[in-house]
Amino acid sequence: MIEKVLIANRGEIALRVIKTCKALGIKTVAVYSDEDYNSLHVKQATEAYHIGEAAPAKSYLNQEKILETILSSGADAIHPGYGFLSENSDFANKCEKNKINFIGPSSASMELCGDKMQCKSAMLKAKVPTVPGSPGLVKNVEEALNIANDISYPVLLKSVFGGGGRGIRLVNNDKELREGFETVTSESISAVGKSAIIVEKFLQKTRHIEYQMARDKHGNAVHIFERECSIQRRNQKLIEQTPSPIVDQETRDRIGELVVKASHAVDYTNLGTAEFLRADNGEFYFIEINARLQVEHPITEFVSGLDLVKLQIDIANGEPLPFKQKDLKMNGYAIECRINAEDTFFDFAPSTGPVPDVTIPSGPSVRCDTYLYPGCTVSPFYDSLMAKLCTWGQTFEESRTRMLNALNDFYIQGVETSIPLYKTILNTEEYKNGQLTTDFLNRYGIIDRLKEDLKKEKIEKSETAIAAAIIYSEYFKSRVQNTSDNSSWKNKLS
Amino acid sequence: MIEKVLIANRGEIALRVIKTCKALGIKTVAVYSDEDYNSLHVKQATEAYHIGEAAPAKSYLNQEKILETILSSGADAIHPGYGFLSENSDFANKCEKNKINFIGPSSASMELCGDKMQCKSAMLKAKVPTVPGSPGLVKNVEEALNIANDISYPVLLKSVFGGGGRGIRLVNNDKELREGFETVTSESISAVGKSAIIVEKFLQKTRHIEYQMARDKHGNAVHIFERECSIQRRNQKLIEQTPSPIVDQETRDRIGELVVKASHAVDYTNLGTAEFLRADNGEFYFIEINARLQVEHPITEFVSGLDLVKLQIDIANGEPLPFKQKDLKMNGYAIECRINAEDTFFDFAPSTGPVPDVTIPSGPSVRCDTYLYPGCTVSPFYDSLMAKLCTWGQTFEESRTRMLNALNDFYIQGVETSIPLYKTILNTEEYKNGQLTTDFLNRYGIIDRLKEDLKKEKIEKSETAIAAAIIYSEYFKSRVQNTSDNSSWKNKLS
Amino acid sequence: MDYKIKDIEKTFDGAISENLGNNEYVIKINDMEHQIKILKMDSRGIEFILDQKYHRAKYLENSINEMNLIIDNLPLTLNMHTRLDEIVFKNSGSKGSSDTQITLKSQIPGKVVSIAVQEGDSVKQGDLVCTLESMKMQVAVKAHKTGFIKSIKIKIGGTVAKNDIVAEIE
Amino acid sequence: MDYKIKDIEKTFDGAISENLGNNEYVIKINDMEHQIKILKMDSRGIEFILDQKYHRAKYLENSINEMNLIIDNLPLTLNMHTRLDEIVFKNSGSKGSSDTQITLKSQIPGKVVSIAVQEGDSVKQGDLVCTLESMKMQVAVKAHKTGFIKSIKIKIGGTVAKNDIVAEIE
Repeated sequence: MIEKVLIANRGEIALRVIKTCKALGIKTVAVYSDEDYNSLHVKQATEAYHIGEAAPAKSYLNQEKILETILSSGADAIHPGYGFLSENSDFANKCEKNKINFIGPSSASMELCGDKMQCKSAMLKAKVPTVPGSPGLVKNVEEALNIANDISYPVLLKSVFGGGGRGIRLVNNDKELREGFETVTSESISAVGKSAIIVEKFLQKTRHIEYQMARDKHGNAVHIFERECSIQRRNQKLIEQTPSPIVDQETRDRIGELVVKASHAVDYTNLGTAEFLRADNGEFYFIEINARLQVEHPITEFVSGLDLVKLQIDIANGEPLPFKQKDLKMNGYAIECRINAEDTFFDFAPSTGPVPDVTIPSGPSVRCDTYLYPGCTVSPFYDSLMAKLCTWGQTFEESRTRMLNALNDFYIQGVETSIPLYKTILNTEEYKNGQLTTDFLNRYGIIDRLKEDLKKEKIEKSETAIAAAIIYSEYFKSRVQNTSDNSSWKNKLS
Repeated sequence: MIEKVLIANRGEIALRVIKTCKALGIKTVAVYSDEDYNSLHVKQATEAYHIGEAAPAKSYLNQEKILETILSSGADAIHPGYGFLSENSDFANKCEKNKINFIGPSSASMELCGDKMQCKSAMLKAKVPTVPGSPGLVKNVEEALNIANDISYPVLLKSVFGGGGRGIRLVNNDKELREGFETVTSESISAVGKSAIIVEKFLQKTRHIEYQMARDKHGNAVHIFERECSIQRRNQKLIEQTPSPIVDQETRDRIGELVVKASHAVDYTNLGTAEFLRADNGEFYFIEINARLQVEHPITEFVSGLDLVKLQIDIANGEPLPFKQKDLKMNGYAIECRINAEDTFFDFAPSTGPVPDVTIPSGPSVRCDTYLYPGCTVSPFYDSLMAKLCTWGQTFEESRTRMLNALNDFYIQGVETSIPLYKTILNTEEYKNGQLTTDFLNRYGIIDRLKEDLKKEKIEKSETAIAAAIIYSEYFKSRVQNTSDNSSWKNKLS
Repeated sequence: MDYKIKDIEKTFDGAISENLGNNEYVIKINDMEHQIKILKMDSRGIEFILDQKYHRAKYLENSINEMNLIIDNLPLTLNMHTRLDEIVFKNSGSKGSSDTQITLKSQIPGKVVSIAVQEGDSVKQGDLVCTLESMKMQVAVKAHKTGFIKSIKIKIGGTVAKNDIVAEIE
Repeated sequence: MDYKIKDIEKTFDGAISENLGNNEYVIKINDMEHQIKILKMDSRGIEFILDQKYHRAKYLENSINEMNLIIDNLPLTLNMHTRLDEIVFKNSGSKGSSDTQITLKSQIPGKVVSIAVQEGDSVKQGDLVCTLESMKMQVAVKAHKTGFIKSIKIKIGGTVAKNDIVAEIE
């Protein structure tokens, strides 16, 4: 039985894990870098150990130091959170060798999930549909042409060594494919010295829909419903919700069965997420498994009533799942907004620095997981997620209006945030109607609408601002003026 | 349709009502006394009007001023909260005459509920069991003796003009009854100049169990499950929970049907609460209807998923209940602790003053309704309830441990609070096993146990305290010493 | 005084028109009267009720002609013509002091943000000598008379109290 | 130094035994060594990590021999023998000053809480002259020599700076 957990993470997710451990009477060990002396996870854990410099490589990614701390603190388990070492199968393997209970999948399963090509073929074997395309690398342009004609254009040519938009090309016909094949090959060779190309169907107007899955060490598996995470910027999720507006119960069950199959196919244990693209024609295509707890797990907690961190710990303890698929009932609607420290108008560039003042929203069915407190600092060394703001409602509309209220109440001084963007999005008819796609921001010109909204808000607040400025000026003048000077302001403000 | 609501209240309940109104797009009008200029309800409402001096009679109970403010602010409805004017049928009547939508029952129904004798006979007519005793006033000691022997001793003799422990006597036999009848009569005559006595069965080891009821203007009624509120001090609730540990589904349905009957019997509209005493033999006896929203409504919201303030507004708008009894399903377990500003060791005497620092607990399934913020003041003019801390869990144990964590996280500087008492109660085996009675505190010697717990906590913290004191002393000395003085402390702390 | 809010076109003319006592004032903005009650105020911000509606404003770094505010949760930049520097100037020794007085004194307490002159420089009355920051406002201290800088009594980053000598001008 | 916590019997002996640098110290409590790292500290409170566990303490009103603390969320009262008043006394002019020095100076900045003498009173060295409050601590200022009070330079409720003259004793 797990009695003391080292949390190899920081920020809101470390706090989230501490919260459940406390409720379960499990001791917690926090680790922290030079940058995090004053962070809340240090303050709330049972114990806290300094592990190195601010740069992640020197602290939160330092496997040796973390293993050493687990052993010296007497922790019997490790929770990796998300990011950092959470999907590092080498590290998971080292934990296994040291008999440390790694709260997550086995290193073998993690490695399989991490290798997209291997994972894809495991899925094909298990009859879980993946994005149509070459089953593996294509040997030459002729093979690519055959496949493209099989699955029909448009298709994507992707170098498996690419990433971030490089080594990838959209082609619409044979001619473009021939040209693209050469370009992608040479781009890849010039970048990493080698090339290996796959062909994939290009899906338009897609939605990102994922399933929470849970599988115990005895091979029992369930899905805990879907989450729609289509609203993204630069392929990173901004707003998530459950249920998805286009998933009905029949679809939920049907895709859910595939998810259970997928978890068996990679011998997955503990909690993970199966991600799908949903094409405009209604087809679902598996893309990958996230072998960890997701940022957006709270919305699943809202509609399932489950504590997913508790479930992770129970599974890690070898306990069988305490429910069957039919016991899980979806209750209500939940939305998450990822409150990032970033400048929407400056290509979402990170915005960091001291946060002298914060007001954290609260209220019925509002949940805010955050590391913020008045006087804290948003560090440039770590990711920009400051808070996960989640709301629940008996209806979608109730969760949406609660979210809008909570966004209005959320005040973070000192850094730019994504809060104004979310207010604009949540107020669009497209969002209200559930017309979600992964290109939502561009498709509906959201940034321009945000500018309009901000201008409107400024106009609304203008008289208030002028009033505040008048009072300030008079107050200031009253301090500057000689006391002997008998100006009129004195009669006004004293 | 209600578009602008004046909230004739203050503190956490005013904030609670504002929260829902905002989500529904309804404008809110706050009112405030001299004492409440800096209160959060003033800050969060759409508009705020000053209505008078600190003393409730000069502000929150000033009917004329409040009516005037409703009319001048253009509000079309009033939400009375709890306390103050919420159960004042005269005021409700004035609202009706002025065509102001009073969010609550009609003045006629409120008057009937407020008159305990009339209400009791309405219940008897409707076959809702009340505490056995005289159907009305007893004419003389002989009639009292007959009734006492009918319902069997022990019985209570109560003057209907009494209250607060006066004009009430417990008697065990005919002899004691004869003596008691004289004493109660003379006590009552000396206090209020008249006497009118009723006889009631004295119930031992009782539980206080109440039902949330809702009835629309078309006569549709439901109950929204029970709440057990047995943990009390001086007949005031401290901790509430739902479901009650001794109410099974059969009992819930059976008593629930009585509640629906009770609501019809007094032609109740909007939300109210039917209160019962549950005797040790399992019998339920109706005691009264609270014709308003209850303090403890959030735990019902937790297990029903309903927003009860929204339901109040919908009913006030004349809408039919949007569900039937069979649609309501109880989900999980919820607990509420009333965080009072009071000194447990000083007979729960109020503790008031500035609150320089506050930490409000949060987390998954934690809800805290409060008017506290750092720098606020707990006023001696109003009641001692500072916050309602509520937690939910899939199991009772989960809600209990979440509550304990939240209580540990709750920090209120400057006033004494009931938080330590609740930690002690929640950790007793009696509470965990659901052995609840209205005399829980005395029955189980809770105050003595609290003393022990606090002593234990001090012992646990002693080394930490000494460490803090050492550092402080050295720091202080370093400030006091001459800079030229080369004492050893300097090498220690500089 | 005239105000302009960045990003919106309209300009505003505003002033206090009446003190009602008890921290309540009537202010006029573009000829419309508003009632304002100040609940709390210091150099960092203000809480007030304007026409029955609560607001809070935070004052961020400001200069004489630009004010950065957060109104409720919305950041705004205002441009304005306060003539505050004129008031400071008028009180900095230029008034009532004979031309023979050499000391230029600070009329406000503040931090020295920049110094515009060196010892030996010649200055004309009204020339900028240094800029002080006080209550998040930048305020110019100008020469009270024409002459040359005999000595500078302040340094950048230092603080000056009211009536401290900033420089001597001969 | 000896400490006693109100409501619990045990007494504690504690002191700093080593400065490890970087705000880290070794302290000894009843012969057990503990490592302490100070994260933040001022006269109102301290945040620290003691043996790998974070704590915060708030200092409420204290006197020389009694300290009111909130440790994490728990209020505690400590009694102790700090000898702080002796340190203050030693530094108040009694040391290194010739017997002819008449001024009694304050060695700490603080607020005057009470004055124990009147002008003309005769005092012995070590007699209480006044009590100051500084950083929430009450500190006695004692006569640095025997004589009579020539003048008192402070008043109740006023503040004194370090080295301000409290009284003259002749």
